[in-house]
Amino acid sequence: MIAKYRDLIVSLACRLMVPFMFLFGFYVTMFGHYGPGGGFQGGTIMASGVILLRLSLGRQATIKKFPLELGHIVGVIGLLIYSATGLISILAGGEYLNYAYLPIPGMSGAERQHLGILFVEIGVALGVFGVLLSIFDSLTKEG
Amino acid sequence: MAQLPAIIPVSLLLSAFVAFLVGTFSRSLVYPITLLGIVTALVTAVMGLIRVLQDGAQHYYFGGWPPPLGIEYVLDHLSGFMTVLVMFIALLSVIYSRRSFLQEVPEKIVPLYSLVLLMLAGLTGIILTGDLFNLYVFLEIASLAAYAIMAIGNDKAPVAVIRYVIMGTIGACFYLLGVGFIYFATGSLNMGDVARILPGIYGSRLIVVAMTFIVIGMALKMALFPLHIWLPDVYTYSPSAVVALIAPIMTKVGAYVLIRMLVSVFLPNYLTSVLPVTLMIGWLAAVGIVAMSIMAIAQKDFRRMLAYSSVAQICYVALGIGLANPFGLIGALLHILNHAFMKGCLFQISGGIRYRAGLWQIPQFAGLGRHMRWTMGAFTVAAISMVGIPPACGFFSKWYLVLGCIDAGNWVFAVVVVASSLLNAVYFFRVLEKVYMVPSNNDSTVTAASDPPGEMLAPILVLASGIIILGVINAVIVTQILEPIVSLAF
Amino acid sequence: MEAHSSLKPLVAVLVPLLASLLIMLSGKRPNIRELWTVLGSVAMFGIVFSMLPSALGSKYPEIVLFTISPGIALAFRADTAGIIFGLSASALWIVTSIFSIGYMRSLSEEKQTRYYTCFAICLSSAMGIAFAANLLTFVIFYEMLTIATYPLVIHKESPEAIQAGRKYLAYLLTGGLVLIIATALTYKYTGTLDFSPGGFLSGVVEQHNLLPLFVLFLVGLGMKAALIPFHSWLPTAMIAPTPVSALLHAVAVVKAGVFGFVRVIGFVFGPTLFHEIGAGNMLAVMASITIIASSLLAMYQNNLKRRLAYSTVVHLGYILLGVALLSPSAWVGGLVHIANHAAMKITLFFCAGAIYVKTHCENISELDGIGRQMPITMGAFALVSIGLVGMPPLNGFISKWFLGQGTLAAGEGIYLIVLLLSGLLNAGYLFPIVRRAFFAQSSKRTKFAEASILMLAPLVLTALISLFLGLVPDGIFHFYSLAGNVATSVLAGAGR
Amino acid sequence: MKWLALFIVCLFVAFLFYVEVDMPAYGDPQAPANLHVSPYYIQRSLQDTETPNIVTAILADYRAYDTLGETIVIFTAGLACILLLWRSKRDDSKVQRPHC
Amino acid sequence: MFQVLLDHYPYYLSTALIVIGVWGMLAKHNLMKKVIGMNIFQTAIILLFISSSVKFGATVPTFDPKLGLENTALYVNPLPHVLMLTAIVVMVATNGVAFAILLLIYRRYRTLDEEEILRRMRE
Repeated sequence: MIAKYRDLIVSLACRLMVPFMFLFGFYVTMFGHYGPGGGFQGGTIMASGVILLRLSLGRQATIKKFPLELGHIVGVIGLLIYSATGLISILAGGEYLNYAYLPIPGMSGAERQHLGILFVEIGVALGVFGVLLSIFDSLTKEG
Repeated sequence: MAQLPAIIPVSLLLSAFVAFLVGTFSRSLVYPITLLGIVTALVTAVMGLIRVLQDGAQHYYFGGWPPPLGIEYVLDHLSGFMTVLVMFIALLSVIYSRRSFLQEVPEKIVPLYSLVLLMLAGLTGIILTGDLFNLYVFLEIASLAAYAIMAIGNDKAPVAVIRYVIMGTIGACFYLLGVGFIYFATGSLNMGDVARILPGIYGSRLIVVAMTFIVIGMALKMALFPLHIWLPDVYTYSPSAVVALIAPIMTKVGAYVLIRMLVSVFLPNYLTSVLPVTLMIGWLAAVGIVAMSIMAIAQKDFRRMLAYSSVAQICYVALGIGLANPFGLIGALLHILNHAFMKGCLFQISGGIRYRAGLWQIPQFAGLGRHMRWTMGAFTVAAISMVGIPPACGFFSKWYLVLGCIDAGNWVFAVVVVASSLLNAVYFFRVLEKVYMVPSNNDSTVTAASDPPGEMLAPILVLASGIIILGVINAVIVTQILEPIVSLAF
Repeated sequence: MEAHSSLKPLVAVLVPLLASLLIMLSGKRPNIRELWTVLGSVAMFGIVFSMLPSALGSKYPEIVLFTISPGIALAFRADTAGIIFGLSASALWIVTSIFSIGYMRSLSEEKQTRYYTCFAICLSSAMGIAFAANLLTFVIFYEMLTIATYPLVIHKESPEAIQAGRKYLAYLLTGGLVLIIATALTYKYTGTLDFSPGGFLSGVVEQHNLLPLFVLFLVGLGMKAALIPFHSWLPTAMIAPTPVSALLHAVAVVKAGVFGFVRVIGFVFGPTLFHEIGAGNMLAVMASITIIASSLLAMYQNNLKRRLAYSTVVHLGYILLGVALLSPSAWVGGLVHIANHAAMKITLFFCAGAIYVKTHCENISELDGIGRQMPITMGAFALVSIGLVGMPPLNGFISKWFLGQGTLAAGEGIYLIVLLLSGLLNAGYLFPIVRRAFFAQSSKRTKFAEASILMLAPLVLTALISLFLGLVPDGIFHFYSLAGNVATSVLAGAGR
Repeated sequence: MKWLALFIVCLFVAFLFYVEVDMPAYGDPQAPANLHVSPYYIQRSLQDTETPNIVTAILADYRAYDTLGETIVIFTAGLACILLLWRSKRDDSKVQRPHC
Repeated sequence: MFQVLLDHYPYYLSTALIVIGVWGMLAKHNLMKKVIGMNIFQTAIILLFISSSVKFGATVPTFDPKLGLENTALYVNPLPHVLMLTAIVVMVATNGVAFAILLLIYRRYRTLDEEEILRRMRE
């Protein structure tokens, strides 16, 4: 069990940092189209935010905000988003993950591809965030 | 219908996610969802195979990007055959596994079954993909899931599995290196594309080394002698149901990748001319068959004996590949099929014995034949097939292998194939004597034992009857499915 | 020879299988179980016998099932040679099943269901061997026979029985595997495996490949045919219950090996080729060595069944000698001897079984004066041993007469001497038993009667059959003309 | 064991040095890997997917299935950790029943 | 010869790393060190791939209006980066599983030394 780190500065600084880390992670995810970045990087950064909280405030304090099951659920949801994007394009008559078939009115094929990439990146971000969190939680449970 | 190749792994993946998501709320729903996913995949695979038999190979472009841009799935005779085989064995093993999981690890079935589904998805992905790197990714999915579900079990299992992890990772990395070299040399990752480019640059050292690395990596994954050292411990200490699921199919997929590389990436004439790698595989296999059969004779633990014998049987497959001639390849493929049935049956039987009597050691089996009639009848069938007595299917793969050896004019291999079945006879008839002849010394565990519940017995019997049926209809399989593959290669 | 499609050969193979199934299912109720056995044997005999006329008219019932390997089908053809083997085996199965009912009941053995089941499976595979139309089918049933006999050999389940079983498996599995290699080699050379009179190897294969091929066949089949030096499993396997020794180790199993030689020499190699590669002399020499050596060995056996086993080896040697000599009359003699020896030797084993049941004596030294207690049994024994020595009026004389003619026709007089000498040796190891039984003074005064009718009737019947075949060689079963057909169809053109 | 390891490592070194002589020179724009498929990606990805970042375009569109696979890999790892490490309700002694 | 070395030095560096990793995996007795060796091995492979994508005088594979798209020699080869992103994640996942198993072992044997554990297993 990770105990609370008995130092006001550390805990405060971490608390202050975490929202910005989340923001930055979200930014990195979204910016993936235009520069270095993408789902993995973003998801990892967000996960590291929660992990930082867990390390600094101790598990008990954070478990209410971020329960242990949160990791799995979010991870699975991310993966479902990803595979659903593929399935939708199957249902729309294209191949798996063929974003050109995403049923979005008033868009050219390329734009749909663009959007599909966005969905996928979000799915990846959520998935990586959740799964990394749950890996950390599992590894830090004491046996 | 055109979506068939994609649906097979995707249905498994989705059912894995759903099973996990639902399982966190109600545990009882996990098993039905798992079964549903596997049945869907099996039905799809069968439909795909029929489609292939009717009108040739199917190509599926993910995201609609034609190769070499995108990732391609190839559903041809080889992959269709392997998919159906893997999914069929998986279905039986999963039906079998429920009771034994409920007995051994009842509180873990939610992640357990999701991992089983993920592993199957990985295996089908490996089999279906036509892209070298995609194969690596799915190889890792299958391997990671396998590590995980094997590491539960008694307290020796993790130690055995960590060695498996290390060996397996080395194997995967070797494969990745090989793919890398191929990529540096050709600039493409698509198997068909690479096969088109390669003949121009066969001279390049990159290709030679790439193939060597891929072969070594796959040899590690399929536990080819002498790289098998991780296997016996793992098969001995893991939960019986998990072994019954993994043993028949996991190593076979490694062999499949080897065959796939042989027939659709490096063309066999190259293998035989530039680099005698197949010959090396063949000799390793020949030594391995004898050595591992002798090791199996030396074992007292039933599962350990089976583990060593499966190493020996994998060596049969490798021998068939190493012969690099049509009959040899037919023998190898047929033996992949037959051995999946035989070993599935045998490991399920060992699990059944453990479930009812809690016995592992062969000397303790005395008199089980009276109390577990059906199970032991199935064991007799499987054992006779392992020895290679007609009409059981084991005889026919041996028959083709011998034909292959003679075609290659390689008498040592022929003698090895034949002599090893005598060794099989030694260690299986030893068990049979124990089970049937030696009168039970009336210890309560044996006399109390009875046939396992129908849920576990049914798969055993299905596999046992399958052994005979395969033996009878083997010519159909050979002419309909295997010969097109061989004609693809030679 | 023309073949017409017919289900009969297949049925002949399936009937015993069906019987074995029924036996297994009715394991709880002995009477029904043994009823199935008898019914199965009678039915099978009926079918095989019904194929006799068409075989005599050399119109062979044939059936081709699905292919089991590219270019090779699972096919059965009841040609004359097959009929000889199948007829003798199936006819003797009836008497044996009756005998074994008596034997098993009076000894109240364990695991009788397994016994009868495996027995039926053995007969089914014997039929498969007899009627196999190509080499692969032959091999398949050959292997099945090996495995199906194993439970019978270890029936007693005593340690030495299990040892005997191991020895049996070691020899016969090795033989079967060598046979598989030989078959595969033949397939590679010719691309076909269908038996055809006069052989299909000639002209296709280079000469220098043929002798090694034959040596493989020799090992593969010699193991089952108990050819010296591959014979030592047979005496050991005598630990099995007497009916098993009677039918399987005098008729079905070992004769399957010999019959394999007939197939390979006559229908795969073809006599001409066989003689050219010099395999004929090789086999003949090995056969004569077998004859002489095992006759001598037989003399030193004190255990009755072991002595009979060695005598079996001797007579298998006769058959092989006749087959190896490649002259028509030698073939006739050899083929006829398959049936004749079966009839005679089964009688002797029945006698041994009857004696064992009543007295639990296995050794010849304990048989003093037993002839006075069991006159009918020992009478049959005496009569048949005359036949085995090769004296008229029993059928042993017939086959030996043709063999002798064959040796001369083949211009190999030396083998005639072998035959005559072995006749004396036969007398040397069989007559002492009779003498002890009738004339020696019994040490123990215990009185015991004949065995039960279930055992007495079969052995008397078989003894009479041997006598009948001696007086009317071409009697009911037409073995003589069948053998003649085979000899002419095989040796046509191979003028020797 | 050490010596075997040493031997294997030496073998490895030999292999890699043997091969790397034939590798395309470092930073060579004319290397085959730079000529066969990647030019298409570089030139077409913008108009195919309206995504300036070519890596992202390949990652999430051309080879999206790989990315799905890799997400599943890490999901598998998470499941594995849960399976192996989460405390079971009942005590372990019953889980490891006597064997052999 | 020297020219060859000069042309390929990054490959030789990654080779050295690979060898270190393999040595760690094969020769070390501590399971943790084996896992670390595994990491080094995978990282080295990743470096090998990435270094193969380099083109002298090229920039990151992101469309730059100033450079245009005609001359592909101006952007480094993007494909290895993609592959290696995947490979990195695979590596992380493998580590996760390996650590989980190591934890299990440590809980049961209170050590990670292979010899020691194998000795305990035999008892």
